[in-house]
Amino acid sequence: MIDKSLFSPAQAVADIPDGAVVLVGGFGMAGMPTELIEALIDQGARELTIVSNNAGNGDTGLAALIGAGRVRKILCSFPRQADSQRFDDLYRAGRIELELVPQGTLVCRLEAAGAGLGAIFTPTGHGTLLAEGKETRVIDGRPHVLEYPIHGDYALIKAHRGDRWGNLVYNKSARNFGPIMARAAACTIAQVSEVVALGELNPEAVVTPGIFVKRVVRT
Amino acid sequence: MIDKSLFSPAQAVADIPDGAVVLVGGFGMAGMPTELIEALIDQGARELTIVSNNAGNGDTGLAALIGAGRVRKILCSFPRQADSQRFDDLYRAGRIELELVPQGTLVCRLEAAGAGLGAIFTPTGHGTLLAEGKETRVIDGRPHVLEYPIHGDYALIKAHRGDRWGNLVYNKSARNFGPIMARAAACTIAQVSEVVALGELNPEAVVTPGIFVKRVVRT
Amino acid sequence: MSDGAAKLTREQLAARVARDIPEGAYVNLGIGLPTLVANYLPADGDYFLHSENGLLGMGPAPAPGLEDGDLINAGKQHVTLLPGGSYFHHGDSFAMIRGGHIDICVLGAFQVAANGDLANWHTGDADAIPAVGGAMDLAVGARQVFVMMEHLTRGGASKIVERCTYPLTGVGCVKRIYTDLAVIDVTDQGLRVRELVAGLSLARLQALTAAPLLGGI
Amino acid sequence: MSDGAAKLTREQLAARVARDIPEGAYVNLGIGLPTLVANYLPADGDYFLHSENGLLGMGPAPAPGLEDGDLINAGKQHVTLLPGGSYFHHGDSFAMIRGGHIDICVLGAFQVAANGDLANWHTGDADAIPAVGGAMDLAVGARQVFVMMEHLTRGGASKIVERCTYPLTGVGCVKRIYTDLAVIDVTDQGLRVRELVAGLSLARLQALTAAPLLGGI
Repeated sequence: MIDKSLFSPAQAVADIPDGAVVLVGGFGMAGMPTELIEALIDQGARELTIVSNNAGNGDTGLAALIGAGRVRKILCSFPRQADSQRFDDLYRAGRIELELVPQGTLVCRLEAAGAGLGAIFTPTGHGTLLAEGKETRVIDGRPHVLEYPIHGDYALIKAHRGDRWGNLVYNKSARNFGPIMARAAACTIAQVSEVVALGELNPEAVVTPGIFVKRVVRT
Repeated sequence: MIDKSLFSPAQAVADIPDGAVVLVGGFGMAGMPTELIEALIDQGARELTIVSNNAGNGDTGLAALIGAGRVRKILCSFPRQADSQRFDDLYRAGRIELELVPQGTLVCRLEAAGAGLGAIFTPTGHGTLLAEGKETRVIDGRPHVLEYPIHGDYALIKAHRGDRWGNLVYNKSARNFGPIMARAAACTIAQVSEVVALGELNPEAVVTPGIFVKRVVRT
Repeated sequence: MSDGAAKLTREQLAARVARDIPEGAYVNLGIGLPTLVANYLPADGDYFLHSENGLLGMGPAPAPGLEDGDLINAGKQHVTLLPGGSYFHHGDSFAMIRGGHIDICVLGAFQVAANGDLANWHTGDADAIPAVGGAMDLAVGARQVFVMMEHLTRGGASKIVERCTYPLTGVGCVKRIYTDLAVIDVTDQGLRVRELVAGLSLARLQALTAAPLLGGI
Repeated sequence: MSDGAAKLTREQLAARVARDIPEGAYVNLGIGLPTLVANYLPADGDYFLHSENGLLGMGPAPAPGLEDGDLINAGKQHVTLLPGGSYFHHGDSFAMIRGGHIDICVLGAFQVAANGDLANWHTGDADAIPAVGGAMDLAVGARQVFVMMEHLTRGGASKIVERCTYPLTGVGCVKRIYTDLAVIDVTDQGLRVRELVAGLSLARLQALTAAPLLGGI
């Protein structure tokens, strides 16, 4: 019998090594896997590369991980926010590297990783600072920028319900990056509000099929 | 009030012109929009380019459209089947053009169109007949083939339930190409078994949001 | 500085933009000022508001006490979902944007150039922490990009310029500019003034604007 | 022609392949012979069968009378879905395949070459109507590609060859070959025989095989 559900966030993140590339779900705090990140802080992994839409809000979740000095580099679309002080301080001190990526390009680079594509030509960002130095090509009269996949070693995401095969459904706009990060990482860990019996999730409404998920933890 | 539901398949396909590129959903007969295709046959459009996984089964749906001599060219992954006689006869007579595309490449070309990407590098087909003459590139040590989007003028798909805003849910494996074709066409027409009141479809379980659908017909 | 011209309030400007959005349009409203446009869309019509964090059919703010942290818009404000709305992931959301499925997006701006170049994400300040979000995707992906902004900076400088000095968000992407003083189309011939607020002459608007304007009302 | 060697039946071959599939594996079984493998996976274990037309957790054929035309596998046969299974569209399905999420796929073949090249979609006949389906995606995308086939054609020719003469499905993609006579690994050193059916010598297998074989049992 395959049972991907684990007892604790600590158990779920135990093997994340120093230097890992970790995809972190959430848009602001909606979908932020706060308990998994707290477990990762306790676990102690350092020199992480984080891929997430924002660079943390307030003092919890990703902000706390950044504040603890565990993040070497972050790829995100929108670091600067009213409550991104943890990141702002380290960034201004030159102690964290930032790769700013347009949100839709972050999305399609994660999707390319999940779907096994080698690279994609996207129109987004052409002619801007964020495409400087990148290969470009005019296709069908329109300029495009060549972008490469972002593969994660791990993804930490938050879903609503899960089952022991790793199937997931989400809650409202907390879905955001979860499904595309789940498929872009070698090891996806989902925290859920409830682990339900196999067959309880409507097969027509499963958003992330279990094939993309290695571990499920109720938090 | 926006109401995308129409009374008849005939009304839904009335404006499809000669020479149009029409994406046709279905995998075999599951998800085949038979009634929309019958209306298209009656409507009389000719010289169509069809994009579909198969080249028709038996005597109905896509097979009937092909048999009626309305299709100039077909892009598909699996034309040859036990019951693909309509296509086989025309193909052997040199009266229909075939562009054979690996199924996953058909998929990612449709997805690229729907998502506004200019081109994609995929590993599929490299070193085979189906990549002959195409641009290739080694990325991260692995050879890839450059493939371009497939945009439809129209998509004809079959869903299970829809509403007046064009939201759709599907039935079991009849979902197949519907959602990715819906977003790859300028005008997507869905036949459904039932048009339900707005709000009856669970917003967490809508598979094709109405933004991708122009017309809905109960059949 | 507009010499008694009836400069539009933020609310009047939002109402003016809303008038140009037809029923049935799929619309993305940027963070800040553009968000106000939603308040002026006719309540008896079907307008489809998209939020890049995975909502279509977004409704107004919830009643106090009914906020849900999992139901927010791109500006991270609490919102609701209308009957007929749907939730989806970021992949689907940006397919909507980049794939040309959004009819209109309304964005704020630091600068708009005469050729339609848009600068709205970065002042270029060495000390600033840049953040771009989905603006570059909306700039290239929406069928029509409307800009909505005050005509002048707080310092009185024109935000409409011959060439953007701030880093670009998108090249030649803006179709129409709504300011508190005028409505201006970006055309192949240049910037064409479509409307002026009461009491403002084209000459006076030109004097306030750092790019050539064409009449055409 | 295998001189009294205990050539495996189709069912025995399917059972042999099934023995190498660990519990918890995500598996795609090709059309035809590979489909039989499902019948030999232990009923008390969790095996995840994927079908490229949008099923994960595919179950056995339905009882007569319970067939559903909307619930079919890639070979267009009626199937069922297990509790815990899910439906999804072709985009998601081929992300699973191309993205390396399928652990094992089992494909039939016309020819397999000593370097792992696979030919299974087209005989190259001028009169043949080619059809490829998802085979090329599975060949490049699955973590392990197993081929399952009769060792010889009906005409007695070896299907294992030094170099494929039929058009390729994938380059160097096959990891292991299961035939009615042997189990053979494709290694950097060449084809290494792992198992022979009872009564068959390596020398006799080599005589029947049009590519050099290495012992290694």
